[in-house]
Amino acid sequence: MITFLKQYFTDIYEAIVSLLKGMKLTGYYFTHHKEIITQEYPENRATLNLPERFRGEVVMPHDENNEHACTGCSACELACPNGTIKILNKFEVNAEGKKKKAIDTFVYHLELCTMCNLCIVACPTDAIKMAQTFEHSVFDRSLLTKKLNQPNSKLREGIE
Amino acid sequence: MISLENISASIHQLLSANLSQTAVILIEMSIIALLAITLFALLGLILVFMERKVSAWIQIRLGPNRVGPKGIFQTTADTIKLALKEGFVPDGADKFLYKLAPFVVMIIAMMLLAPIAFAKNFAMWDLNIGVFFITAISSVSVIGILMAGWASNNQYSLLGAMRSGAQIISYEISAGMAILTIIVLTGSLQISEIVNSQSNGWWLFKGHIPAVIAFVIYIIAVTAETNRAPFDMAEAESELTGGFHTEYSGMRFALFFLAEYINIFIVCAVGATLFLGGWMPFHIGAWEGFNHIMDFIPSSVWFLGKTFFLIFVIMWFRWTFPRLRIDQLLNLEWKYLLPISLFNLLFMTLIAIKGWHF
Amino acid sequence: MFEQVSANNNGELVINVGPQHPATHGVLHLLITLHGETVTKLEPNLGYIHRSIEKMCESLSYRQFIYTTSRMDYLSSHINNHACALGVEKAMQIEIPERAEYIRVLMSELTRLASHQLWWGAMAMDLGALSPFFYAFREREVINDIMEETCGARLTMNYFVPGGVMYDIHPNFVKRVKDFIVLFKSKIAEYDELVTGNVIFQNRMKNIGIISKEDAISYGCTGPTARGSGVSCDVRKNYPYSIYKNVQFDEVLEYGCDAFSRYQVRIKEMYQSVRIIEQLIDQIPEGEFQAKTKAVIKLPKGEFYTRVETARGELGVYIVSEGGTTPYRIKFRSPGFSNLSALEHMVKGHKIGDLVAIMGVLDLVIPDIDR
Amino acid sequence: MENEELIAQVQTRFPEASIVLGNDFPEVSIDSKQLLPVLQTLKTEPSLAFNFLFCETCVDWKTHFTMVYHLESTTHRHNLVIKANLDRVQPEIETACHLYRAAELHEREIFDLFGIIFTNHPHLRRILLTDDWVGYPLRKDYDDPINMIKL
Amino acid sequence: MGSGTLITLMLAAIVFSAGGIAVSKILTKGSTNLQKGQAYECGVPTAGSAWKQFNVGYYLFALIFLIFEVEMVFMFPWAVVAKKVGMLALVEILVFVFILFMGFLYAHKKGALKWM
Amino acid sequence: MDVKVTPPSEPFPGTVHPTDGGGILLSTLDDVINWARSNSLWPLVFGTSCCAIEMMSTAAAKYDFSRFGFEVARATPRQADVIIIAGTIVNKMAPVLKRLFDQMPDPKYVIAMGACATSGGPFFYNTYSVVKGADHIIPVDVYVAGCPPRPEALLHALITLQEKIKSGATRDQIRIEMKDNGK
Repeated sequence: MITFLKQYFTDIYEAIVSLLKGMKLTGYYFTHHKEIITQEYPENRATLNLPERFRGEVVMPHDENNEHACTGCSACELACPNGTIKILNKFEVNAEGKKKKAIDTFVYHLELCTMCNLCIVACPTDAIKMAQTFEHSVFDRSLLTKKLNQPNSKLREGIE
Repeated sequence: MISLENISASIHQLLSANLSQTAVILIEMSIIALLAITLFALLGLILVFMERKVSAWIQIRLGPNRVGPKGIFQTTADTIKLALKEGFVPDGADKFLYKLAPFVVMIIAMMLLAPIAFAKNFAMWDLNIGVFFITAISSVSVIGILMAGWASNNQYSLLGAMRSGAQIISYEISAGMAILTIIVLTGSLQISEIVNSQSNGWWLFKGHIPAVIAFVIYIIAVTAETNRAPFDMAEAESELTGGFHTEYSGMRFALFFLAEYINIFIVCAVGATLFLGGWMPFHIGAWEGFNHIMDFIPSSVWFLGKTFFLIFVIMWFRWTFPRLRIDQLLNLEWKYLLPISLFNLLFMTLIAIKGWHF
Repeated sequence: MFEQVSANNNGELVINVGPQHPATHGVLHLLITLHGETVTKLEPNLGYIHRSIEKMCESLSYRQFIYTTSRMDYLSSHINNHACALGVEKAMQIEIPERAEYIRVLMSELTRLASHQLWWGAMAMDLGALSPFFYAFREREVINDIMEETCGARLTMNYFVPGGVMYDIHPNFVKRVKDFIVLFKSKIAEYDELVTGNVIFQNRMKNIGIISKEDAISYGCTGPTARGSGVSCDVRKNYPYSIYKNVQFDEVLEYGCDAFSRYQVRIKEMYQSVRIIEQLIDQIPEGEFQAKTKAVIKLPKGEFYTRVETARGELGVYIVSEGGTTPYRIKFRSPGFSNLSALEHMVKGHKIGDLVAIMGVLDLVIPDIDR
Repeated sequence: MENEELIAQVQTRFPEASIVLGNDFPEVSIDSKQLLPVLQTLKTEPSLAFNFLFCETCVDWKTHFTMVYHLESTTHRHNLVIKANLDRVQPEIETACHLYRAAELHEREIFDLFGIIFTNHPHLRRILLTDDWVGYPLRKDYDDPINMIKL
Repeated sequence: MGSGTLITLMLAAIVFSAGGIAVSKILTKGSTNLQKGQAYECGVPTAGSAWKQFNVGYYLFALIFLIFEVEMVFMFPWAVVAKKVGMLALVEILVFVFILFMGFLYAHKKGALKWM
Repeated sequence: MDVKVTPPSEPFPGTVHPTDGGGILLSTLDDVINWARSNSLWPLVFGTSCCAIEMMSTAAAKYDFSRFGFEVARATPRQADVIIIAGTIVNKMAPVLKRLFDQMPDPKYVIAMGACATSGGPFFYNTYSVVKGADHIIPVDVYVAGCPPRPEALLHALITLQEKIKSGATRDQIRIEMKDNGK
């Protein structure tokens, strides 16, 4: 009987101690507001810096002359695992009168894209890269299908 | 000095001077009804907001802060949203009971407000068996929960209702025992008298160890009785999805939600009254100056302060502990709380009779 | 769909747990029969996230198929990618630069830590304690930031490629990992304070979900689930791959056979992961991060089986090649699938609350099970 | 036990089986009717003690199916692959789930995706796909023009 | 005032709840579909109704604790006068609690306090 | 192929209307209602795969969507306002999702999170069991791309949804408006 009672009260004591330990920890966080790690997203938009390797969406950089580096070789289209990229080519006649394949439309399905980076790796001319944008919310998913080459853009000189 | 007591007395005088007795009673009743509804809504808003902020700070985050300054209109938005959400009755449900259940829970919660002394000499109805009234009426709320769970015709609801039935009934006992230990000391069931008996010190301090034990048991038991984590068997989100109110939506769900928080307020108010001296200010023996300063703080502030402290403790429990299993919960009751509270009561009786308390 | 379930009259309830249930961590569907509140029968029903990855992989090239495996067991995406990359490399007999090996193991162990932290938080949440979830995510976010800086993504990295890794580690990587280790060591004591030592938690975890050593082997359990029953099954120890044979670490074994042992295995594994990271972080050799490979990978004809240790157990990748650019058949032996089969054995005779606790400690990732 | 030794020992026990050393494990090809006795021997024989079925799958070779069982011994740490060819028209094989409990779910999955009948299986039903699904998707001749968009 | 307060509060509760529900009825428009009214059980159709015989153990449990509850009610009047009556009250309650405790032990031994 | 292009740098939705206490000053009842609804979106606990982890990250302390009054995640659709479809929807899951959506009381909103829920994403081609976009089953209000989207992207989607609710526009109205703007 004595041992039973002893056990009984030791159990209670240990239980209460273990519970108080937990309460001490949560109580500590309750009273120490400097531990709060929340980043307030829409308010911190100006200061939000994402790592430069973050893969947000595929973009095609254009320089000030509205020129890009995409030759329309379709390497990215082949590398893409799930058909995110479609390249529509056209034939341009260049100065020497030769017909040359050039890009007409670089279709990019952002709604399909999984940001796996395989197209960027595959691109021989570094014409596309990953941008750090992430605010892709839309009301209609057709808006997520994008044309990456800007209107009337041209292939930069010296890129084959 | 302006106090709730003076205001109510002057209103009464003003009315009785000009009107007949029936009219006075009618007007006073409608004032009470209005006050009760306002208090009810206000308490709900404040407590829900408090819960969200407490949880946020414990969980190292900010909590609601975008709706209104510092987020104080967050719960208002929630209430309006819930009120304007479609409330519908499942096809398979027992329509009458399903609709009745939130009313039962609400009526119980509202009636429990009656005997509570919010300030010095200020209670809606200071009846002479106040504590007994609270014990008796609060057990009825389990019927509302059982009704809701059964009428929903949903197996999760049914399980939740069964659990909460067993849980509330059993924890009622130890809560009652804890209350009894104080009744033995005061020799009265009237709330005003219980508070008055603590004018020279709170029972928590005057009643030696048994009072402290009773206080701890009371807090544990009422946490269970109000279905709060770690005893939230009836809802048990990760087990029973929503427990007894799985099928409730819109305003009816809001009523359950509100009643839950009002119940917390009530049990904490009773705890504060019994153990922490209700609206009595905090006094330390012979420190006259200190005691005088304490007297300056209005009695309602004292009462609300103590109550909200207890509410905070219960919230603290919730955000710290994992949930018990249903059989462990009942084990805790009949293996630990019930025997201890029984012996504690006997011990306290001995102390009271011998006059060993302060 | 199920064997005939009759609404019998002996007070038994037949309840669906899942597919949308907070405790199933996704879309697992369990049909449980309750007597009172005791589970007498449990039947898993899978396929609510069966995405036919195996069929899909048959039409993807060897470079492409790796990324789908990140979506299988997304909590150990690096380790999944590692298994596939290893399989391709073994078949092609590519020598991987040592730097890449170091980076891979470091990343794998960081992933394991992140996965175990998420498990810890989610399990506590299943048991009704909500705050541990937030504390666990605080540390996990630090790992996520490190990953994001180097790999460019937070969850589904696609960083391991056949022949090495996609790009070199970020210059800050070593420093940030070291900082993280310091932080983590100071915080893991909180885990014990808040959960492990808690009397409610211990009572809920001990003596439930018991599975003996023999049963665990027979059910094909691996990972912490089996190691909690004393089965030595750590692939990193038994069949060391990459540079695990050069690293000092212990295989954590517990002999309690119950849910609490499995819990302890996972907690102790976190310490072992930290130990591995500490050994490697200062010794990343200089050199290439990727071996030269052909643009188009063609595997020789044959069958290749690769096994790695993910956070949940043994992942096997069985590649059948016909010599083409795409695999002829791929089978993923996922750890969760076998661990799930032992669930009924563990749960029978326990309460609903125990079911939730046992599932929490099994750490099921449903897309990993359904594939 | 080293692979050569293992092969020799298995060969003496099952003279009719053909054993080759594959890329990873020794591979034993047996007749599908012999599966259960072979597994029984492999599991109970103390020097072999293959008590852990870590992977079970099927490969559709267009002309026939091949069931593949990956076995491991947790005491001796050696591995073995059992292969059994099945007829494509009426694929049937004895279940292994009474020897290895792990096989139960694996076999249900194989039934679901390949349509192989496991005799004596306690509840052979679809597990991943809905009950009204037509066809067995991992077969090579499976075609679903509605759900499957070919790239 | 007296019991009138109680009736007032009851009415207040009814007005409050009914008012809320009425407002939501007036201001919201719902939609109907075939599945909306069915019982929610994790998103799959339920296996039968919840209204069937369930375990008698639940009732047993409730009954036993109900008995305790009634006993506790008997103790309230005693508690009020305990201090005045003195030692006799202690002896009386000892007897009372002893019998209660015996009953409790009996119920425990019979396994009535075991949750199903 | 008809290719649509998003106009560059649309105004950020979160900054269009100041949210601070605007509700009490609004004049019409509709505005109050929309204000309340937009600020009290209780999500249904619904996640099928990877995106669910990012959803949990959004709930966790660092991103903390409770700032928007979003944290009251309900396990039952009866009390939820918004489903965040976090993860792939397969054919077997489709009736379940439909049922969950049907069982939600009005008003109800849907956010399709990630590539899988938007369009099938990585499992668009060569799979026999994946639904190619959750909008084949239930109407979706806001799509957010990414695999999985960052927590900030989910918050952005949430703010976008709030803007939509505040404007009171229906899906059809938005579609017409977009057509008018030539988008």
